[in-house]
Amino acid sequence: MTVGIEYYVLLSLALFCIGLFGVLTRRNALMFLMSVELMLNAANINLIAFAFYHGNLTGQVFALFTMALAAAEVAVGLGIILVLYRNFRDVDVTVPSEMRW
Amino acid sequence: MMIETILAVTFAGALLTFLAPNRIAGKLAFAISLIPAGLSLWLFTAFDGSGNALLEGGELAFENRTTWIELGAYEISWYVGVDGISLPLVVLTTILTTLAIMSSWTPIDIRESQFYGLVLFIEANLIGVFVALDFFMWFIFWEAVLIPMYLLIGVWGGPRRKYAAIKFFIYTNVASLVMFAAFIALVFSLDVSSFGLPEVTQAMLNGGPDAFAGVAGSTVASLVFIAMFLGFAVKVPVVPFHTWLPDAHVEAPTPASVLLAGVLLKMGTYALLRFNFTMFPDQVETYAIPIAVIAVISVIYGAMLALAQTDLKRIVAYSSVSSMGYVILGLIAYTHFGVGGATFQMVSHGLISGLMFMAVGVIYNATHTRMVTDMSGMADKMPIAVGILIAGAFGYMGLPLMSGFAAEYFIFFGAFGSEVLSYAPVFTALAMFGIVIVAGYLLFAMQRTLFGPYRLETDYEVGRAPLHDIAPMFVLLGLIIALGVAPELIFDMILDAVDPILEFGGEA
Amino acid sequence: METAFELAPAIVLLPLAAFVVALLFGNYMPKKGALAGIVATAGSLLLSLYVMAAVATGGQHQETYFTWAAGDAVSETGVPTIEFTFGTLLDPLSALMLVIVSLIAFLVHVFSLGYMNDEGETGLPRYYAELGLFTFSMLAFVIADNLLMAFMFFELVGLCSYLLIGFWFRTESAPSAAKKAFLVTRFGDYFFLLGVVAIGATFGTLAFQGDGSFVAAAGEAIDNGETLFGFGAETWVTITGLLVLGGVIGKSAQFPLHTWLPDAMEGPTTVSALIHAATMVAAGVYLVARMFGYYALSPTALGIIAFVGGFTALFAATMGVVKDDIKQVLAYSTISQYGYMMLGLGVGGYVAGVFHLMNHAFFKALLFLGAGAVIVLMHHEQDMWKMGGLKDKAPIVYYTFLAGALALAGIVPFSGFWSKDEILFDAIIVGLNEPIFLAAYAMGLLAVFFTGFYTFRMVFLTFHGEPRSDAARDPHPVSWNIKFPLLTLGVLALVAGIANLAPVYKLTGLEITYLEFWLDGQYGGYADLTYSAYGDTVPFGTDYIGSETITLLIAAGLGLGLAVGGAVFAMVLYNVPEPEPHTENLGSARTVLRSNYYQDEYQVWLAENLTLPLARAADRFDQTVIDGVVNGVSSVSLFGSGRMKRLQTGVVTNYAALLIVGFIVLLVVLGVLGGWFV
Amino acid sequence: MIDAFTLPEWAALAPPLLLALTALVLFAYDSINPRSTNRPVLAGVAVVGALASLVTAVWFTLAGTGADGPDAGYDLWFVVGDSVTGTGAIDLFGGQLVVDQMALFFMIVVAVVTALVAVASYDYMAGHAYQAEYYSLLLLAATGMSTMAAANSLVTIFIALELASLPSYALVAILKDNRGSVEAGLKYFLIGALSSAIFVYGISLVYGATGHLQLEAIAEMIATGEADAYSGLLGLGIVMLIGGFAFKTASVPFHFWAPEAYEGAPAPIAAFLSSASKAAGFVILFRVFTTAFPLETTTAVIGLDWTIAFIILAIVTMTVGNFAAATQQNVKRMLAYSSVGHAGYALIGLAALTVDGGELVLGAAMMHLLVYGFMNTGAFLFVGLAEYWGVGRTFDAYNGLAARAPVACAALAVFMFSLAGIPPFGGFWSKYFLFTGALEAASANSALLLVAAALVVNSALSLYYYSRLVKAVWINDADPSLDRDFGGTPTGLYAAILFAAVMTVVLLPAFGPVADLAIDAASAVLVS
Repeated sequence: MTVGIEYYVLLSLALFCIGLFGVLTRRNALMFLMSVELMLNAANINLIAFAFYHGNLTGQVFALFTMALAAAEVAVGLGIILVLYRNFRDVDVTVPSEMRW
Repeated sequence: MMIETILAVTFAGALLTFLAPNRIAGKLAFAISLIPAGLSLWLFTAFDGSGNALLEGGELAFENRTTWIELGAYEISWYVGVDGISLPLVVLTTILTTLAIMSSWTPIDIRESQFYGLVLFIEANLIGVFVALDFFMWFIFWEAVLIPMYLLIGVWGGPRRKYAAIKFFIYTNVASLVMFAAFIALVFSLDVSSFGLPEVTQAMLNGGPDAFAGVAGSTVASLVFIAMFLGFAVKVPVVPFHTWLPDAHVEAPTPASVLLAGVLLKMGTYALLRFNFTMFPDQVETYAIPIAVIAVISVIYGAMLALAQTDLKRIVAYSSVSSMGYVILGLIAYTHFGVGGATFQMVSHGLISGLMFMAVGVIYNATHTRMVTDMSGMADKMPIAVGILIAGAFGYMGLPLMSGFAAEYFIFFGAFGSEVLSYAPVFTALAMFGIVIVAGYLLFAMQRTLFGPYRLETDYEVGRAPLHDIAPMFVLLGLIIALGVAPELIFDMILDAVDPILEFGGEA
Repeated sequence: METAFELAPAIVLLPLAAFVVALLFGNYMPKKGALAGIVATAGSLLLSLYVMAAVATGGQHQETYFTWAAGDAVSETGVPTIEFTFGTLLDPLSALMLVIVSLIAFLVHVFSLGYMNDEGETGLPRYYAELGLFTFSMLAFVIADNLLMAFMFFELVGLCSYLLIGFWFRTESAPSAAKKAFLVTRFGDYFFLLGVVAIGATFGTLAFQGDGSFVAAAGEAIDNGETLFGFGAETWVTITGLLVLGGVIGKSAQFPLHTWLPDAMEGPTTVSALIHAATMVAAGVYLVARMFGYYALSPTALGIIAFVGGFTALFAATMGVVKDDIKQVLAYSTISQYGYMMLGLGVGGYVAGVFHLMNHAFFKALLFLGAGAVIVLMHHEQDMWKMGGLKDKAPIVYYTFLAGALALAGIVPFSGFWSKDEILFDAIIVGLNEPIFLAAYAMGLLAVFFTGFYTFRMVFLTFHGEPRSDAARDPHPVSWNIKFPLLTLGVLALVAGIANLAPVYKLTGLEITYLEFWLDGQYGGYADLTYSAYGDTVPFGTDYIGSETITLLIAAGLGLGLAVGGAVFAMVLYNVPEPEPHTENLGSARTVLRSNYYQDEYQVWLAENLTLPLARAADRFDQTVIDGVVNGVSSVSLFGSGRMKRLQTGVVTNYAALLIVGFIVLLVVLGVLGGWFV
Repeated sequence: MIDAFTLPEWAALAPPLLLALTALVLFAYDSINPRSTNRPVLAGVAVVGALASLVTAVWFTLAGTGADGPDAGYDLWFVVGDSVTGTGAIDLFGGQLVVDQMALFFMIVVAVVTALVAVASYDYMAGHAYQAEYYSLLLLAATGMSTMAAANSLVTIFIALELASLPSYALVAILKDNRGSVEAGLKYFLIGALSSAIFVYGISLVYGATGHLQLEAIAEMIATGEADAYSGLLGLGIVMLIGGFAFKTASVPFHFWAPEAYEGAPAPIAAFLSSASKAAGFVILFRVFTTAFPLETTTAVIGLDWTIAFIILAIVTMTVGNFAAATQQNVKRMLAYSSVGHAGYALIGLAALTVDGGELVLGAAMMHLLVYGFMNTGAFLFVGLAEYWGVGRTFDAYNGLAARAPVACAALAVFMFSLAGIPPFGGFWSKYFLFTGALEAASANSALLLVAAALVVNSALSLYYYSRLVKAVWINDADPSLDRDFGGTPTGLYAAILFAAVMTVVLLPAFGPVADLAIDAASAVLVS
């Protein structure tokens, strides 16, 4: 027996929203980054599920790409967070707010 | 190709002057400006056009047309030519610029090369405005005039120059935007495949616009007419869109004022004549009364404002508003003498206001004040300059045998017998009262500043003005009197170009 | 004969040349340009006489020199086009006026040698240039063959008077007076110009003479009972006629626009002479005479002219009574005398009006030049109370001045008597037919008494009695260039009456009313511009007390009697060694008269307490409301901008939140529109 | 005529490939010789690479590569595909990439901007460490953008987009010890990450709805109505895609990163992002919505005309951008907001699409992005010049600069007035064509009248702050108290600025060809 596609979608949607919630509430840059990763993976779940559903592999392949890019993104992100810490002695994303208006 | 030559020479001259060292910039610019002046005079003598540039049967002089950009269904072209309306204005522009340059040798003492470069740049674009027969060419020149004028006022102007410059720039630009949008909408609702003004005009006259975006054709025409009128009204300017003018004039350096009052204001009235009053005969009839009211208000209200001023330049500035009111009256009269007189007034007022600003400028150079209250008895110290100022003032008052009278008489005569405008005699009588008020404030101002025992509040030694300040004014005075004694010099060609407008417009 | 007419333009252009010469080279010339002026005006005079002779031998001439402007303009009467031209119209009237103007101008130039040069004035080239321009403008106005040309030079005359009245521009008063003169007359000219425009737009022509003239067209229109600009033809003629009359009232200093003239005394006395006798002020009346045919079409217009004239005559005369400044007295006398001319023309007395115009030109020029002489004698003292006893010291001045005075007062046989008497006669006979005109007549008649009085008050105070100041005790000598003009004019003042001895003719039947014949075109002239032609049009009938002769005698008797009465009264009061300022006894009436019935006051009030505040209010409105709106727009958008950029708080979490919110809003909007949530 | 020698089809990708190659060369150089600050070589290589890419792109365009019909009949020696009939759009790798006129057009834009930026950086980055990294990152980002122009599948689009973004984050933050730069980098990165997450999720939904990622395939599924069942899913996916693009093009509400990123980043990078990156964002936006979601069929499925979304976005974006820019005190920030506003203008290109036609307005948007590539880059580079001279960042600090550098300031005036869209500069044409397009579409959908009105109002407002900058440099007098001693005249910056200025002016009279090209390109993608 197979699980209906809608459950996958709901799962990914839930994951996406959790990630979104994290983005909006967490002030720590790393947590922010992780939340984004959650959202990306929510997309991956979708892709794989739909690939299965549509019976073609495009989605699964794309999911692989997404993971790779996510990794790259994290790498750049961590780099930026490092210099952030070096300059602001903190990784709180709300601290750097000199430029506004 | 003659027109292209003039434009090219002037633009090149502007660039050259911009790069020239400050020392020689003034003289160089003057020398250069003699070329377009000479060439335009040659145009004037060689002119063989007939009829109106925009209307059937109009034969243009020095016409030239080549496609520029083809855009889907529409064609934008380089299209120049002159008729009896634009040619006098071209000559006015070139001559006035030459004289303005000479008159700025004394007052302009910083960043000369930039100054004269910009002046020549303005001249080129002004010529372009008057010779362009494709909407886009016309609009590009029209807008390109504003930038250098903005800088002229802003850099070389008086104490409040920044405010005045930005106000002038934004105000007139916004107006152009409105007008531009309206015209584009019009073209889309017409069945034409070109932005050539003649094509658009003819399309307007046979049939007019179709419905556009669910708006009926006639409504489109009316809306466009109103929008364009407002757009040009700012430039003219007519009350209540005039407030940028006094500020700009008062702050602008003398030569800028000369060009501003002399030619830039004429752009507005010229455009009104070319667009609103050539393309929209029906709307002209419909909105005759409101426009006439605006005209009368401009005349009287402007004159009243001038009466209240104590700054000589402000006085002349407001009286320009008043004089432009006459032009509107002449246009809306929609008779040969009315429209022809309006065109004549454009030239005449260009010369006279130019003269007045130069004279005031000369006095300012010597006294460093323009306040009526700060001086008296100037006639004692600088008799020649004052003499010319008096002459100019009487020209402004419409003294017979000077161009001002001819213009005003034509306008009044044309307006009185207007058939498009109901109650024409009443409007004429009301507007005509301006000639009394103008005499009032000019005579008051002259009595206080020029006559009586000599007195000057600012501590400057007033001596006679140098020749190169006086000479341009003599030239202008000569032209003013020449046109006053023999208006036919240009009035014939003007009427020749005006006639088709009324014919096609159906002089009701 | 033709040559005379071909030379006519030279009459006008000579003074213009003098203007140019004096302006450019005056400083380098002996007499600072005076000679140029004298030569030019002398030339004009000779040519004018030549033209007069030509007309006298049956010639008349109308020629268009060049077209000022022409174009399509459908007139109310259907003429499709109109031409504005410069041209000459030489007929008896203009020929006569040419002679008068050029003669007076010539004499004034000569007199100026003594009055200006010898007194070491500065700025003489300017003076003579302006005199030349003045003469030029007036002559051109006189020969004008159409209304527009007339208006143009009418205006130029105004300009010249402005320049000359303000000749001494370093003083406070002269420029102010000049300004006033120009403004007030300009106010009149506003109506004139409106009239010109209206007539042009109505009839499509502005010519004075011929079938193509607006007079003829108007006549036709009235006959055909056309409607012009929504009015009946005659009403419209009246309206336009009155509009033109506005200019006349301004220039000829008729009530209520007379206020500029007394102030105009700020100018050099020679200028006053020119202005009052032959140019500026005369221009108005001449214009009425020029287009008399047009006014003749409208009884209303004529009536108004007559009443304005009659009233002004009396009104000004009363004010003349209390003046102490010799020139002031003359000024008011001028106003009064032009009132007479208007009265004459108004009652259809075309010949009488022109006759008085001529005589007045002579004796008023004489009086002013005489006054000028007196001022020279008195070392530039003008107050009559400081004079006295000059008669023995300067007999020539005295006797010529006396001649002028007698003419002015209208004492037989001096010229003034004949013309004034004729005017009053014409007035009474019309009045007997249409009683309302009796009022105008009465005013004119009453004015005669005052005229006699103030004239001789002036004479006695100036020349008789004991000298009342050192200046009066040893006067500054005057030279030939002052005496010569005085003598010439003195003679004319005495004999000019011979030109038209209408009473004598009526009594004796001798055919000696030359001026009437002259103006009636019996020697030469255009049929439509003759006295009889006008007579046919003028709508007034006449009546007599008993017979014409009786009426004539009564009228003459009354006039003369009152004049003499006034003179005698003045003699009694003032012809004593130490005259008292008797006018003091007039009490409050005197204050009213001294302050000219507060005419200046209310006009000044109109200018300064009404117009200026109004202008300032307008200015304030402009600065606050209209400009306020303009600036308001910009400040509002800038305020909006200030709010807008606050969105950017700088905290990245807020950005994320706003971003999501915005995104969701977009999503919801589209979702609802697309109906995805169902 | 010589029978033209024909290159293999993949060669059509030469422009991005050349950029990538250059990037790798620079990497290699850096790994061989780390810490090298041999600016001439590094910058030289970068410039050469960018120019090479530019030249090939231009050449292909002229050669009619990717075009079809008689337009392609240019008789050039080297061509890709057939020189006579034209090749039509060249599909590569099973339609994952496509090279057509639009692709080439935007490759040109990207290459031009890259070249300008590289030239300018020669002076600007003087004295900084990591020269080689800087240039190679620059070129990698450029590669990404250039590829975006050709991407024809959501996969390639996403990859190219990330390839463009990741180096950009690093570039913005490259001034490691400058708090501003770092803050800018952080914000840019965080918002970017968030947006790309949304974007990918959108992709996944579209994939779910259609089962395809290749654009034509998606279009086909929609057309054949097999996606009807998932209208909500598809709609949601489309909106999320819009979100991703909105981030790249700095459109509201995804624009928040832009002001800070541009303000904090090194001026050349700001120029690069605001011109090239924006253009790249728009090209995929155009491609996806014209190719994958043709108006008619998509409307049938999702139940509304997606242009409405862009109408809203366009109006809001241009309004927010211009209003926020009006009262800025910091010049760079003003330019940043103005670039948001311009994104709003360019959005009209999609907002005014109609079922039948719209190539005019789409072409207009493309022209605008090209002209913008010159005038906006120039403006930012002028700011770079000012920073190089160490004059402050505010308007007041710019007072009286014209006295010191009239030529550069003249160029600045050109940029400002051109950005404001008034004659006689190139900006006038593109803005006018956008306006025209809006009006034309208005006859079909009168909501466009609103857009046109908004365009007019915003232009009027923008005039104010643009002329304010001109006023500062030309009219105001420098504060005499501070006597600045500027360094010399940086040739690189000057060259870049002047070139941009000249192009901005020249594009007024010479606008015809550009217009033709853009409109051809637009019509090509619209019919496909």
